[in-house]
Amino acid sequence: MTTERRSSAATDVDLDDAELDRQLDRTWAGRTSFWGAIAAVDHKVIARRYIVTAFVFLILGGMLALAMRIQLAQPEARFINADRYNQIFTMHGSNMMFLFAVPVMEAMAVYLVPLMVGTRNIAFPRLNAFSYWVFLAGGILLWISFALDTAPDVGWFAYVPLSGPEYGSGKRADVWAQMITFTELSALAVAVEIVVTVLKQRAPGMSLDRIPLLVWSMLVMAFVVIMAMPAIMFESSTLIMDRLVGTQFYNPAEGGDVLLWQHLFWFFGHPEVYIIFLPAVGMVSTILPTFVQRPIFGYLPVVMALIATGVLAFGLWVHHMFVIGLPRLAESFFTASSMAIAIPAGVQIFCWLATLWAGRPIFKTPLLFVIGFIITFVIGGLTGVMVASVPFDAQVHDTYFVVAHFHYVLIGGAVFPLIAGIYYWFPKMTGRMMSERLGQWSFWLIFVGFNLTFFPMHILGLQGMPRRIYTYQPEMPWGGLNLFISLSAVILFSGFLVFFIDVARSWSAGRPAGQNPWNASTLEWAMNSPPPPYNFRRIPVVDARDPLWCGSDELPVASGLRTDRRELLISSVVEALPEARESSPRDSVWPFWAAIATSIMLIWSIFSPWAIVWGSIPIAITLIGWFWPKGIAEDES
Amino acid sequence: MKTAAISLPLLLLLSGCGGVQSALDAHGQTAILLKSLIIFVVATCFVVWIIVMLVLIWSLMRRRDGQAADDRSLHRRITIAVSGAVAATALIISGLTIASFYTTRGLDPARDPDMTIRVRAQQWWWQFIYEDADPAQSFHTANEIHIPVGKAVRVRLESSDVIHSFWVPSLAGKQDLIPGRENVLTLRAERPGVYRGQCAEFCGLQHSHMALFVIAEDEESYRQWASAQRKEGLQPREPEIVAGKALFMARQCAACHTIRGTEASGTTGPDLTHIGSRHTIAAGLLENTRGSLAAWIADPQTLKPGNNMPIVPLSADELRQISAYMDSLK
Amino acid sequence: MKEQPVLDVSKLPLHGMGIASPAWWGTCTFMLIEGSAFGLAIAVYFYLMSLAPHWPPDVPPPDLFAGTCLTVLLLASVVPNVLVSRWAQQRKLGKVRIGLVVMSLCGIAPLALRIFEFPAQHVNWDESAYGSIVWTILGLHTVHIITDLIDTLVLACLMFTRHGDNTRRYGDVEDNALYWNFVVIAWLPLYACIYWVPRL
Amino acid sequence: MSSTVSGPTFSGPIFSRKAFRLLAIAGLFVVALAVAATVGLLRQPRQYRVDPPVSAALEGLRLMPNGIAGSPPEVYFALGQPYEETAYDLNQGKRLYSWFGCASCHGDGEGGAGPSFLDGWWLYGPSMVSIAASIRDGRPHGMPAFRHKMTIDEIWQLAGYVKAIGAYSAKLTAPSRSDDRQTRPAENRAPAAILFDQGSAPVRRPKQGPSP
Repeated sequence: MTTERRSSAATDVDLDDAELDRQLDRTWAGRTSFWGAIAAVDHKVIARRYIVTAFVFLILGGMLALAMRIQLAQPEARFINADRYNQIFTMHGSNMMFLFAVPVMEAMAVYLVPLMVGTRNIAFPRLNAFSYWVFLAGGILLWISFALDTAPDVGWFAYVPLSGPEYGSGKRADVWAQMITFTELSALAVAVEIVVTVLKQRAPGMSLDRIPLLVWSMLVMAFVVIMAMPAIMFESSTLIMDRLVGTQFYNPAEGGDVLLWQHLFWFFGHPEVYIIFLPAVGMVSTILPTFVQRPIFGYLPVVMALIATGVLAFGLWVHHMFVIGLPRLAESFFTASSMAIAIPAGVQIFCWLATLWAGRPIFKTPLLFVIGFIITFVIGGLTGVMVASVPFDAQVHDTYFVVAHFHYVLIGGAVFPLIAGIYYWFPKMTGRMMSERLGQWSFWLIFVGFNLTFFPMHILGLQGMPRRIYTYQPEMPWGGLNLFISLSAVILFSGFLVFFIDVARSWSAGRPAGQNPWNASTLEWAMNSPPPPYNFRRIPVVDARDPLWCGSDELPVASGLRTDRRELLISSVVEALPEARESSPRDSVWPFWAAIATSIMLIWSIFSPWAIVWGSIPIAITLIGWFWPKGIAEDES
Repeated sequence: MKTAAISLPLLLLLSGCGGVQSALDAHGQTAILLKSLIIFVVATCFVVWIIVMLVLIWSLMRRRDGQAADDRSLHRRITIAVSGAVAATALIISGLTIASFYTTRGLDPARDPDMTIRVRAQQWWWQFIYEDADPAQSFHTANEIHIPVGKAVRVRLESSDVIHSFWVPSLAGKQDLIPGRENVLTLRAERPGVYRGQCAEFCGLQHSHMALFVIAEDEESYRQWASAQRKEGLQPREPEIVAGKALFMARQCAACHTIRGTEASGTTGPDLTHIGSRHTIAAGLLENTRGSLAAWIADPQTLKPGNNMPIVPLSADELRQISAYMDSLK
Repeated sequence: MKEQPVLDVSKLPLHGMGIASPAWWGTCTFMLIEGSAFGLAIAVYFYLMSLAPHWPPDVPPPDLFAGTCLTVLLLASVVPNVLVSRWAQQRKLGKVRIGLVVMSLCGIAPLALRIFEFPAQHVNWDESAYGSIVWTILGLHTVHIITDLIDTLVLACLMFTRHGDNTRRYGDVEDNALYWNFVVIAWLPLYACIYWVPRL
Repeated sequence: MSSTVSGPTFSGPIFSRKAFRLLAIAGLFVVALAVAATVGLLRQPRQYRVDPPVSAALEGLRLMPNGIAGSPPEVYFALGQPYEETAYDLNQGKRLYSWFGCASCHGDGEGGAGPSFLDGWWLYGPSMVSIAASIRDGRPHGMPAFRHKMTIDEIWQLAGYVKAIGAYSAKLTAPSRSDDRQTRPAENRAPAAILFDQGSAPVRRPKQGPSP
């Protein structure tokens, strides 16, 4: 059956490049209308939406941070009242974790992984589109609730009983819990796509030991998502059930337990940090070699360290609960395991330093951010070692010391590499370079502003200032440092402002970038910038870890894929030997409708348990529409 | 700039200066132990950071003349350096773990404490119950405790609503108060003084205004204070105060507050039997003066929005009388 | 960059089966996600059990009849399931059609039994944490049965249309069978947990 | 390996970017409009502090001569009937219910020495005014007056809560279960409707043993 079809179908074998580009473009490009945009499934389009949306949430979250800094600049300020402040810090945390950090890292994966492994689209592109719409709905839900003064006010950790049925009146905690469901649903969907893309869609010859380090980090991140996110989804659902239908999970009087919440939350919450951090170190391991023009030192140890981090991530959740009165044995175990995570982190840092030492650094903006990352992340890592000690933590837990620590880890350790990554891949995504001058400005402003803002918080914490307080009394000796921090925050914000101005300007007026402006080694630089909808004219064949640094001017490729349907190559898991030609789904509006149906069901279920029953019907209908074969070329086999 | 930013906390650490509520201003047995651990760990980490930064600067700035001599031997040398660094990391980490472990061992709650205080944390104040084998000798107070210097005081921690955390940094590390569970903490003040503490686990709207004071004093003063606290509320003689007492009983106040020796026996709010003897009111919000008492009674919802004390409509005279009565309850 | 063809893939099949199919890997990944969720539910069950002075608290252990029947039924359904999967591998349209109809019935029958399982617990979801967790476990598993049932029904309909005789569909049938095996296997620890742990 | 000049541009990403911009602008506009509209209409911050003049006006319950039914003061409508509608006030009412010992006569709503709130029978009518009046002024046969124990806004909060326990269709804003022993479904599950359907007997007898 397939033999006749194949002979009649159009393949790329005897076409010249221009004709091939034309035919591929016709097959892969999306429609330009409004509904065409809604129906898009191109991983680059989706990822760009994800990134832009996540950065919008970053700006909004940053505004909240600024508002909190204004409030805290002086004792007993009345700029924001207690109720609003509690909403704001909850929003800031939830927004930054669930609507910015995780989505933006996954979005970078969605953009880069298919390009780096040499395929034409991510696995399950419609699921990808669905995940974006669901994520957007979750974000809008949270921010509308904030506008309506019904935003969650229980902290991004939402400890029961404060968030539980008795003390969390109204729907505020439910909004938080359901926002979690939205974002985790999208995160899980993306994780599935990344795993399958990395395992099955690599270019021929890209065996496991030739995968770019960014892809390795994204693969480990995806597995951490898969293992960790079910915990928080289970938890947010049980919270809503406790609040809506009266289950007793967190009611000590009926056999429940409030600490169950904390165990479940941190079983997810600690890996969450690595979900954000692993992609960031992957970016560092990718950017650094380019700017020293030398392959990374110690590829294998770095991969091992990534995997070890992913595994260890699940063994140290209890260090967030060191003051709940645990048995000593458990405390000692979790101290040791929390300390142990420093070893894989150390391995990576030493490998980066060795790479820097052995190469010749080119001080462009991305490298500056990477160096800033190393400086600040080492501080964050060392303070992490400090809080891993139970007795040390007894004094600094839930103080500004911890606030300083995790901002060093999350901003220094993840946002710096992310900005480095934006500077680095912006030319690929838009075809235009960002400004080097503004880049340097933004680096120095962000770096200096960041350290001036967050370093003094360590001292405040040791001086006894607890977290999550909307104000403090004039007799406390915290006023001066708080004012200093608030003023420094302005420097930090101006740095981000310069960055965003640079992005906006460069997007429309930047210098054209060309294929490989940085002379980098990975596959995403082998095509035009921005990449065409089909990514690769012909799928590359890989025979080295750094395919573009082989000294040859020619890229070995595979030919024989069809051009009349969306087709890509499936390869084996370990050796990446070609196994099959697989079709990739066409654009479809069904994921959008499915996301709408899912959103309706999820939001409705805050108010009535019957939403699960009746709301599932539209979801089932949209899913059937999504998967029902349309008798098109992609359906052939 | 970096060095300045780094050396600043070190200076602070070394000078040991802290403030009214600081982990570095240690006066309790536990806190002193923790402070030495903190200094040890921070100093170690500081040295590590400096070394890493020196290597970073060297890697970035070193002169690179021509081609690397022998790539193979270079690679071997780097491998040795990196392995050595990883091994050093492992060693330091183990050292810190062991230090942490031994500090933890020194922190175990005292087996036979000299006295026991039960804490019931509520949104947003602290109820303290001084327990005694003789129930008649036990008494309640709020937001302020006195302890004798040099005695091991067991604090039994309970919560009556959400999770709170008991933290008096100058005396000991923090410990959570969890509904449905009981935790224990031992306080042992080595020097007399007034130590401020604060709730350290987010507990809702007025989490920021949930402070407590521990007053450590010599045995004799403590005994005097305790016997004064066991007494019933003073019977007023001055007409203004008598009127204040009558008002207190007639109006909404008595439904939520207890004043032992009167018919006021509400339990929703703090025990006011000896309110006049406390240093602050409203969980550390205001210094305890007649003026601040009057301001608090007149409009608690402006001073601490969302707390559980309603605005009781009172005329100016009534306010003066009630605050005089409160002030008289030494 | 100039391209130099070094590999011709035009002889490869247009769709891979089994581990050459992304859908198979996708199914496995989803099973991993849901397996984590079931694992967590069990962990929560034991956590709550470790806190309770008696287990189950104040109620007799659940009646075995409905749950055991359901377990036997689920285990029995593995036989036609494996057969359907094998027929799909051999691309036997007629047999696959019949098999899917049978599997649809095999999906409906446990639901009927499941209705009796809830009252057999002697506890409501809102009476105690014990009630909450057993209802949640049962509910979670029921959702999986329903999901797979709907998938089976839709596939069954699909196999009777012109889209049926397609390698891709056979692959779907295999993945669906794989998922049903997962639903059955996941039930066994849940069954042991709900029905036998309280009797220990 | 020098970088080459950008090749021919492809229609795909540029078109989709345009469409994306259009979509983004349209989306943002719609969202902004929706937010602006709803914020204006719905934003309802929690009221922690009732102004003394307002609370004085809340005292003006106008009851019929027989003490049953009547009309609430104008200010109650001016405030937007918060005590019956907003989750925060209902929840506060629930806490007052336990703090002021209502359960000692009325149980969890099932009654005891005092009447039940769940049986659909209101001795003095189901209106807010008469419930508030019962609490404030007391009623014959044992209901004490709480005039001197609670402030008037607390009385209104409590009245709103008491009405919510006995409601036949649960409000979305009604309180959820408490972290305590359970004797009946929570207020947001319309216990009165459930119990009334079952012949006004409690679904489950309270368990033995002291409540924490």
